[in-house]
Parts: sequence; C-alpha cells; structure tokens
Amino acid sequence: MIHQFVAPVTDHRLVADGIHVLTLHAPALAADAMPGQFINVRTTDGSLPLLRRPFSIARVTGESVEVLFNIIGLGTRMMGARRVGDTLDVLGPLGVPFGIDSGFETAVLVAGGVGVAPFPFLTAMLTQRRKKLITFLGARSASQITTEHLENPHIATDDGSGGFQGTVVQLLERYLQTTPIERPKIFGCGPTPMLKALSDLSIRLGVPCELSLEGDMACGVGICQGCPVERVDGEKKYALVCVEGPTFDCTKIRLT
Amino acid sequence: MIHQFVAPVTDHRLVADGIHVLTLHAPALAADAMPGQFINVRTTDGSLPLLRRPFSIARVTGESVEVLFNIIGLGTRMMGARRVGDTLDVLGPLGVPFGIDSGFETAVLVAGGVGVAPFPFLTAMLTQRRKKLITFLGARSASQITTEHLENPHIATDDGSGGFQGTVVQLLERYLQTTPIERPKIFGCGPTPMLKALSDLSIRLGVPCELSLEGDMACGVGICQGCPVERVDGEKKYALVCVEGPTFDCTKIRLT
Amino acid sequence: MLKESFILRGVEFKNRVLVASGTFGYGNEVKEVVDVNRLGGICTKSLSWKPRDGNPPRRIVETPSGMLNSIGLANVGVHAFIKEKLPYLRTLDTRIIANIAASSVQEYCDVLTLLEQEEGIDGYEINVSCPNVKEGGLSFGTDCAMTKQITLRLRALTEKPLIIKLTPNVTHISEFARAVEDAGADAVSLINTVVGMAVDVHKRKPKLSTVTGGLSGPAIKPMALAKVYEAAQVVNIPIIGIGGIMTAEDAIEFLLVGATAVQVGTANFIDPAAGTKIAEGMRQFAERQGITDLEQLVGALETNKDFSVLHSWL
Amino acid sequence: MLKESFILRGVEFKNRVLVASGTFGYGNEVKEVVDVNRLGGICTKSLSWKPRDGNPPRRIVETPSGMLNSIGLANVGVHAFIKEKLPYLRTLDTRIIANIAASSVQEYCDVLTLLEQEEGIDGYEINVSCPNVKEGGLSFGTDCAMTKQITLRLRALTEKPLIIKLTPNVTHISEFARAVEDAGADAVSLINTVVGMAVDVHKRKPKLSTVTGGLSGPAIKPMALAKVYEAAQVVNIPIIGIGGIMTAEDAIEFLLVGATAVQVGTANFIDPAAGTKIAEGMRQFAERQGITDLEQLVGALETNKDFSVLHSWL
Ligand SMILES: Cc1cc2nc3c(=O)[nH]c(=O)nc-3n(C[C@H](O)[C@H](O)[C@H](O)COP(=O)(O)OP(=O)(O)OC[C@H]3O[C@@H](n4cnc5c(N)ncnc54)[C@H](O)[C@@H]3O)c2cc1C
Ligand SMILES: Cc1cc2nc3c(=O)[nH]c(=O)nc-3n(C[C@H](O)[C@H](O)[C@H](O)COP(=O)(O)OP(=O)(O)OC[C@H]3O[C@@H](n4cnc5c(N)ncnc54)[C@H](O)[C@@H]3O)c2cc1C
Ligand SMILES: Cc1cc2nc3c(=O)[nH]c(=O)nc-3n(C[C@H](O)[C@H](O)[C@H](O)COP(=O)(O)O)c2cc1C
Ligand SMILES: Cc1cc2nc3c(=O)[nH]c(=O)nc-3n(C[C@H](O)[C@H](O)[C@H](O)COP(=O)(O)O)c2cc1C
Ligand code: FES
Ligand code: FES
Repeated sequence: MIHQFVAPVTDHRLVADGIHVLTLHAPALAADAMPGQFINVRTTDGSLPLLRRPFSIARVTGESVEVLFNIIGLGTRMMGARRVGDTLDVLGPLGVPFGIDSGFETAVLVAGGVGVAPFPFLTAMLTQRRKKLITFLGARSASQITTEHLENPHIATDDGSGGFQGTVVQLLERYLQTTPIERPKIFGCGPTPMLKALSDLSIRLGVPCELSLEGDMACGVGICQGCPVERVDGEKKYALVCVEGPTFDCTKIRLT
Repeated sequence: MIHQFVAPVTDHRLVADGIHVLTLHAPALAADAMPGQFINVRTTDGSLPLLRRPFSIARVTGESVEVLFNIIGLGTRMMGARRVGDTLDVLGPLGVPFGIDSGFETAVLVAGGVGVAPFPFLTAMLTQRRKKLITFLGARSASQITTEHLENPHIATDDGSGGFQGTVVQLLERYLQTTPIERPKIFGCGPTPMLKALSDLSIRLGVPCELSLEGDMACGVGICQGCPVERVDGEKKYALVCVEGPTFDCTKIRLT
Repeated sequence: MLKESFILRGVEFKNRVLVASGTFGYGNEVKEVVDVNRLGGICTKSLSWKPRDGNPPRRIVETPSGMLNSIGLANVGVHAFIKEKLPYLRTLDTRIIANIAASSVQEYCDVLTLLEQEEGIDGYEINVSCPNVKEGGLSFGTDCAMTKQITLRLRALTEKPLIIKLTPNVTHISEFARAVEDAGADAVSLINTVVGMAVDVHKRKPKLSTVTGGLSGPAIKPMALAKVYEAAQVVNIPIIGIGGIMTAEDAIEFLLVGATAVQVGTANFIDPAAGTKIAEGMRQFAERQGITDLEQLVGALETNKDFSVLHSWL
Repeated sequence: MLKESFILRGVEFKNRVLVASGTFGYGNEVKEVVDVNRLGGICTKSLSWKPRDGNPPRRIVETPSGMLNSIGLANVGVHAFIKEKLPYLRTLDTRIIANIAASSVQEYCDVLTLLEQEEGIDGYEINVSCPNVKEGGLSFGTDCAMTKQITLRLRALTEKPLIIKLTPNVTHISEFARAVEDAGADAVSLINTVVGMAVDVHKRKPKLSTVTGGLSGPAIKPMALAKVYEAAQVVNIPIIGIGGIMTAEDAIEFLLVGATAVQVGTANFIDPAAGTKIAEGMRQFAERQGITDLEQLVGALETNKDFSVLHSWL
C-alpha cells in the first residue's frame, strides 16, 4: 500500500566521498517496504525542481528508512542540504521489489556507483532468508565506495585506487571464470550502460538476473506514462519502470 | 559608481521579532554608498525567484555593509536562510541618496515597519553633519521595533503594545502640534499608504519631506522601465524609482 | 454553507476542481493516498479506438518550473477502458469525463459512440491536439474549421456534456472557442500543453524522442490565464481553466478571469492529493472572503477598461 | 583559435551573443559592471517616432521562473535617441542594432529613414509586436500579410541588415519567417515575449495595469526553442534565437536547433554581465568539444527522422 507522508530527518551522514545517507522516521513505510522498491521524494516546496525525485529504499531499521544518494543536480542538492529536524515529503513504497524468495541459493549483488543504494536492505532480507551473498561494487575511485551493511564485498574502480582496475562487470566476469557459485542469481543496479553489460553477461552465462532500472519519472505511480522501457516480447511494446519495475528480469526488457 | 560583487556574509542576527540583519563584507560598496541608496541582491543561484531583490543600505561600518529585512516571500526567505560564510551576489550602490546637506537643521526620520532600514546609515551621516535628529517608528506591535543606531526614537504601534497606539504618522502629527522643531526636514520610508499619509501631512504643514519609495523592480539600474512613479509635473509623465529615486521630494511625485 | 457546485448540461459537479486528462490515469492508481470522491470530476487519460503504445523514451523532461512530455497518448484503448477501467470508475462518487483522442473525425465519433452505450460516463472532453492523418498529420486543434466540424459531428451523437479541449498553440484561441460554441459544445477546456523542446547539448540531440513535446506546469500559468481570459471575452458557455494550477489561489485566478471550473494537471504528479487540497483551499478562501457561492468569483476580475488585453503595447 | 563571428549582409558581428531589446537600455546604464565591447551586439530599446511614457504601474510581475512585463514601450523617441544616446553607442566596439517599434507602417518607415542618416547604426531590428492603430490595435506581428508589407517597405529604404523580430503568439511562426524572408529580410529574430497574465486574487484585479503582458525568462525557453526549430525548417536566412537564455548551454541549444546567433534578454536583469559571460561560456564549450568555428553548431541537431516536430502526438 502506497503512503504519502511528511517524514522528519533523524540523521544525515556521509558514508563515502559525496555519498549521503539520510535517515527518515517513517513507520508506515518501514513496515510495508521491500527491497528494490523506491520512494518518490519532494525535494522542495517551490516549483524548482518541479518534480519529485525517485530514490531506492536503502535500508530499513525499526521505524526508520534510509536513502543513499549522491548529488547530481538541483533536487539532490536540496536533499543534501537537509539537516536533522528538517522534513521530506515522501510517496511510497513504490514499484515491484526484487524477487528474493526462490530459484537461487547465492545472491550476487552488482552495483555501479550509487546503484549500491538498494543493496543494504536487500542484503538484510536475503540474510533473513539464509541466502549466500557476494557483493560486487564499482565506482570511479575507492573513496566513493561504501561497504556498509553489505556482505562479502569485491571492489572495482576505474582508476585502480581500490580493488580491481576496470568495470564492476569485468570484475564479476573474471570472478565467475575462476570461482564456482552455487545456484546464483544476479541482482544489478547502476547506470544503464553498466546494466546493459551486466545483462549481456548474465544472458551469456545463463545466470538469472534482475536489474533495477533508472528512468525519467514524473509521477512514480503509473499515471504519467513517462517511464517506458522496451519489452522483449508481449503484446505491449513498453513496460513502465515505476509500476512494472524498477526491478526487471533482464531477459524481459531491452536496454538502449 | 555601481559595483557587482559576491559578498561573504559575516554576521546574521535578529534585531527584533522577524527582523533580520545581515552583515556583508563589501569594501567597495562601503566606500561608495550614501544613505537612501540601495543594493539589488540575487537571493538564489537558480531561477526561483528569478529577479534580484532591492534592499536599502541599512548601515556601513568600515568595510562592512548591513541590510535589514523581514521575510515576505521566497526571496527574503532565501536571504533569511543565509548563514555566516555564505555569500550573496550584490549590485550597488544604486539610486539617488537622501538629500542631507542643506536646507534643514533637524532631521525627522519616519519609518513604517522595515522602512526603518535606511535610517541607521542616515542617522550616522546626519550626526557627522551635526544635524539634530528625531526618529518616529511605527510597527504592528512593540516586538517588531528596533531602535538600534537611531537617535531620539518615538514609537507607535497598531496594537498599543508599545508607545502611542495608532499610526506613526498620527504620532508625528501630534508631536508636531505640541513641540516646535527648528528648521525640520522629514525623511520617510515605509509602505506606500503610510508614505502617502506622511506626504499629505508634510505638504499640509509646509515641511520639506523626502520619501524613499518601494516599487517592483526588475533591473534596478534604469533599463527595464519597470518601476515608474507618477510625476506631479514636468514633460515626462513618470520617474523611475530605481534611478531617479528611490528617494523623492514628496511634492514631486504622486503616490497612488 | 458555501455553494461549490456547478452544472453542465444538467449534470451537477460537486465542486469546481477536476483532475486533468493524462495526469490522473484512470482514477485507481493513487486511490490509497487521495479521497478521489472529493474531486469535482476526473478526466480520464485520452482514449483512442485502439490501444496506443506511445512514443519511445525519453518522454519526460523537466524545465524551469515546468515539464515537457511526449507520451504519444499511450493508452489502453477504449475497449480495454470499458472492460478494465470503467467498472472501478463507476463506483466513484464523482463525475467521470471520458477524454477522447483520435486521428480522424470518424475515430472521434466511433469512440464516443461506443462510450455512449456505457453507464457511468458523465460527459466527454475532446482532445483536439491530435494529428489529423488525412491532412498529413497537421493538428486538428490548430485548424478552426476542423475543430468546429469535430464538435458538430460529436454533438449529434450525444446528449451528455460535450467539452472541447483547446490547444494554446494558435494565434487567437477565442476564435476556436467561439467556433465550438456555435457548433453546440457545452463548454471549452483550456489549455492543453504548449509546444516546446529541450536539447542535450552534449549529445546534440533533442531530449525528447519526438523532438518537440508539450510544456505544462507553473511555467505556463501566465499564458493559460491569458488564453482563458481571451476566450471568456467572447463565449457564453462555461470555460474550464487549465494550466499550471498548483494552489487554491492559482485556481481562483482562473475563476476570476472567467473560468467556471478548473482542471489540475501536472500538480498531481507532485502531490496526488493536489486536486482535493485545492478544492479545500478554495473553500477556505471563499469563507475568509464571505463568499456564499463560488460562482460569485467567476469572471469577477475588475479591469481598467482603458486597457484592453489584445491591443496593448508591451 | 575559435571563430566566433558571423556576418549579416556584409556586417561582421564579433561573436554570437547580442543583448535583447528592452533589456540593456541604450548601452550606457551598466557600463561600469560590464565590458560591453565583449558583446556581439546591442539591440536598443524599441524606438518610436515620439517619446513614449509607457504604461501606468504595475509594469513588472514575477512568475515561476519567468516575468511578465507591460512596459508600454517607454522610450525616449528616435530624436532624443539620436541626440542623447547614439553618441555614446558610437564609441563602442560592438554592433549597434536599432530596434524600431511603431503603430503604423509609415511610422516604421519614418523612424528608419531618420536613423539611416546617422552614423553608428549597424542594422535594424523591427519589433512587429505592436498595435496597428489603423486596424483597431490588432498586432502587426500576428498578421502575416502586414508583417510582410512592413518588411517590403523597410527593405526598400535601407541597405543595412534588416532583422524582423517575430512574435511567438501565432499558430505557425514558420509562415511568418518565410514571408519576411521572401520580402527581403536579412534575418529573423525570435521570440518576442509570450502573452500572459497574473491576477491578484485579493484585489480581484490583474496584477499588470494593462491586464496582459509579455512573459519572458527561463519559463519560455522550451517554447522559444521549438519556435526557432520550426522556423529553421523553412528559411535560409539566419535566425537569431531569443527566449530564456541564462547560460552558455542555453545559447548552444538555440544554435543547435538552427539559430546563427542569440540574444540575451531577461538574464541581463539578473546579471548585467550575462551576455559577456554567455559568450565566454560558449568559447569554453567549443574548446572542450574541439570546435573551431561556432558555425559548426548551427543547426547541428541530430534528429530521428521518424518523428516530426509538428505532427507528433503528445
Ligand atoms: C527507481 C529509481 C531509484 C533511484 N534510486 C536512487 C538512489 O537510491 N540514490 C541515488 O543517488 N539516485 C537514485 N536514483 C537516481 C535519482 O533519482 C537521480 O539522481 C535524481 O533524480 C537526480 O535529481 P537531481 O535533481 O539532483 O538532478 P537533475 O538536475 O534532475 O539531473 C541532473 C542530470 O542527471 C540526469 N538525470 C536525472 N535523473 C536521472 C535519472 N533518474 N536517471 C538518469 N539520469 C538522470 C539529468 O538528465 C541531468 O542531466 C534513482 C532513480 C530511479 C528511477
Ligand atoms: C528601493 C527599495 C528598497 C527596499 N529596501 C528594503 C529593506 O531594506 N528591507 C526590506 O525588508 N525590504 C526592502 N524593500 C522591499 C523588498 O525588496 C521586498 O520585501 C522583497 O523584494 C520581497 O521579496 P520576496 O521574494 O521575499 O517576496 P515576494 O515573493 O516577491 O513578494 C511577496 C509579496 O510581497 C509583494 N512585494 C514584493 N516586493 C515588493 C515591493 N518591493 N514592494 C511592495 N510589495 C512587494 C509581492 O507583490 C507579493 O505580494 C525595498 C524595496 C525597494 C524597492
Ligand atoms: C504527462 C502528461 C500527459 C498528458 N496527457 C494528456 C492526454 O492524454 N489528453 C489530454 O487531453 N491532455 C493531456 N495532458 C494535458 C493536461 O491534461 C493539461 O491540459 C496540461 O498538462 C496543462 O495543465 P497543467 O499545467 O496543470 O499540467 C497531459 C499532460 C501531461 C503533463
Ligand atoms: C522588460 C522588458 C522590456 C522589453 N522591451 C522590448 C522592446 O522594447 N522591444 C522588443 O523588441 N522587445 C522587448 N522585450 C523582449 C525581449 O527583447 C525578448 O525578446 C524577450 O524578453 C524574450 O527573451 P528573454 O526570455 O531572454 O527575456 C522586452 C523584454 C522585457 C523583459
Ligand atoms: S513515472 Fe509516471 S508512469 Fe512511471
Ligand atoms: S527597476 Fe528597471 S528601470 Fe527601474
């Protein structure tokens, strides 16, 4: 069930270079949310920026919900300026969660940049379900990486300042070449080119893979039709990222 | 000479209920400004609010300039959120200063609400010139009154919570009925209806009077033609508040 | 007690705030966070004969205080609407306006005729901002004769309220308003979105897949008010004002310039309850002003008659 | 070395950023804070035959990411311009475009003829968004035949660059662009302001004394880009893009959709040095992209040819 509410900010910290985590007191959201779902946040009272901004639910603890983000433009700048005691107008939980219940033994979490956002929550829920976990994290450099609340992290950086030098998908591919994984399922989140590479790899290897997509959203609830992603087949040409996703089986959609 | 510069905020305090004073380090402005002049301030980097906001130069001390304001809408809200260390983009000094050099012995300063803004600076310059000073301050209630850096203050409040109950112009009129003033000149600043009443009174009494007008401004420098005030006579119908004012001899303009 | 309602061809709307087509889906998407029964009415997403996939991404671009969209009228089609969406809408205690889009006059007629057979539709709003395929894709809505013809044809097919939704992308919207009034429309609604575009300077490509799209939101409110005011000078049928309405004050601006009611569009994306909050805000405003019937605000703008809207120097 | 200049009828402009009429006065108001010689050109405030007082206050209203103005073309008149303003403008090392406004075709001709006798004017920009008194005050600029006639008449009077400034308040701006091209204009500039209004709900009055006014600023940029793009599809003469340009990226958007140069308007009020900063930003952008001549950006938008600007579904 979707809630709309004004949540007080109870904590705001930096967990890595430029990576903010805001904690919101949001009991109804905390009760209903599942990993992979997102919230749509109003970053200002005025009309600039006009639209809400979508953020993954990064972690749920008790009655609190965390969001993890970096500063991209005006909306995230407004979020980054929020202090303890300020509030945020939130709509959520939205979207289809990751499929975490069956069909795999080992969850392989693959994040590009702030694509790590949904993974602390996912990690917690998978751990509850006694799944094995391996996490692959990519970023431009080591300072931008956070491994908080993640299991078994492996790191790739573009500049080689930490872990493997290269992309996180290259790192994953090398890992899989050498290390057998028991009944794996890949969960990916990050920029679209990375997701495309990840999708290609998992299809090539025949490993099931779910991706959390980004997309331009106006409403976040299936009304505006603003967030299409092309389907591989089916009678409808597009799926809506906000209500049919943001998580998709990578074989069902075509990334461009 | 007009300057455009980015000034650091060196102090921000409340001097009365809802009345903010920001201190800016602005040496060139401090050197050139005269009382009655104003600055045009960019309150945000973005386009909301789009236009600069005009503020009287409230006080000059060394290389610092103060502005005094209350929060009306978005622009002043952005100003009120400025902290020490933040900056403001400023254009100024702008406009024609008060005439302070000749033709009077006693300066009668009359302020409605935040119309008090230009008077600390004016008081300092008049004191330098060894003029006598009396100050009349009006506000809704006593908590909104500041007498900082003013001489000989008399107070009127709408709710009677301080001084005379009534308008500041009524208070002035009573005062003048009982107290002879040597070669007076009235300096007025405040909302237009108050200025109109003050203008009527001074014309009736034959006391010279200069008013500092408000007006909707886009440019503040005489370009946009957005800030007309009707002239009493002359070949041109309107004067521009930003460059021919904001200070005007009350007999030269028609307030509506 | 404040009278909030208004009547269109005998159909009473409980208040003057409707939600605009394309910005409230089919009424069921946000039912958990909005009491939709407190709306004056719901204009459905535009319905075409066949379902439409819509345009390729990117369909949405934010602009200063506005947004561009190029949805391509993605909609389930009128048949699926009747089967899947209408049953829910019928359960609501608010007026349901079916908004119709089409690429030929015949398609408009076909969709309306089909809907005429259904219970639960209180009226029609005709989206004429659609490409006329017979005329090489030129928009019906920028062609006054076509707009009139559509109105005439549809008027003959229904006794329900018929609202023609006008596009602002014309020189004199008042001509269009008058033409559809003459053709028997019960009301005009305006404005639809304003043609606009945005460019990605790094990719050297339009941000929207279709190059241009429709601008909506607060950025267009000044323009929308001027269009409604212009139309109000010439027609006697009610006008429904649309464009950038975010607050009750915005809505009242539209009433004052001559709108009988308003539609709230983009604001629903920012706050799904925008429409009900605006209706509530209008009640509060009316109470503060001692108004007993919102009709007292309609066209109540005092203007200095020395100046006229169209003829002034800028 | 980046080539920034462009040529109009043999007159070279040092760069592609001009300041728009009415937003930079007569060039001398902000000379202390802007190096005006770093501008590509200055379009003067519109000049009419007689001085004009302008409209009564209120003339300026802020709107979301935009502003409405109803100045009423307050200007010193062409005679005072020649006597009082032109001597200073002559001292500048930038192009001076005299913008002309009038209420009859004859007045346009008279003003231009008078200016033709003066040194120091590099070209003319014709503001056709003026009321035609003979036609009851209908705007010249929304009447394609009138716009063409003005162009023809003025073309016969000057060998200097003649730029016709088009209004966006028309259905198909491309028709107007083509008409003035046919009539011999050297360029079109667009857009002038968009008709808009704002209402004071407490006073129940329009905020502007003239009811409606002209909307400018970032709010209109998407619309301005679409109009320039539309015009660029049909004319071969240069287009000067105007509307909501605040940054170098904004200016480059206009170049990409087909503008040869741009004018910066409302931005000058927010930052008097906006024009020079935008010119500088364009240089930096070009350098980063390895562009040697800004002309390479003009019309360089890559569009998917399956979609066409005017005919898409929204
Ligand atoms: C379902 C979903 C979940 C998300 N979760 C997170 C999260 O947990 N943490 C996080 O940091 N970010 C997340 N994002 C991305 C986040 O929404 C954007 O970073 C944010 O909207 C940017 O807003 P802004 O106003 O700061 O930037 P803007 O000023 O809007 O944009 C700046 C630039 O970034 C581009 N941009 C903006 N939004 C997006 C987007 N959604 N996708 C791609 N490019 C974009 C713009 O085109 C522009 O060029 C998520 C997005 C989606 C769709
Ligand atoms: C020369 C000059 C000097 C000024 N000096 C000071 C000063 O020292 N201290 C101070 O507090 N204020 C001063 N003002 C007024 C100040 O500029 C406005 O309060 C400010 O612009 C409001 O901006 P905002 O964005 O907060 O409000 P907005 O959102 O712009 O406005 C909120 C409401 O106030 C009205 N309003 C806005 N500006 C004005 C105005 N200038 N006159 C009348 N009504 C207005 C609007 O119409 C609106 O209804 C001065 C004005 C001028 C012209
Ligand atoms: C995403 C989106 C989709 C829209 N879809 C439709 C539509 O299907 N039919 C229609 O007549 N208008 C449609 N509109 C136009 C709105 O109904 C409304 O006329 C316009 O957005 C202006 O109002 P606003 O500024 O309040 O949004 C759509 C607008 C948006 C933003
Ligand atoms: C206050 C103001 C005055 C203007 N005066 C004129 C004018 O005299 N003549 C003219 O052709 N355009 C005039 N314009 C229109 C601008 O030149 C420009 O076309 C328009 O503002 C759009 O550009 P912008 O969004 O960058 O401001 C004026 C605009 C403003 C805001
Ligand atoms: S964001 Fe509106 S439908 Fe997906
Ligand atoms: S504010 Fe622009 S002329 Fe006065």
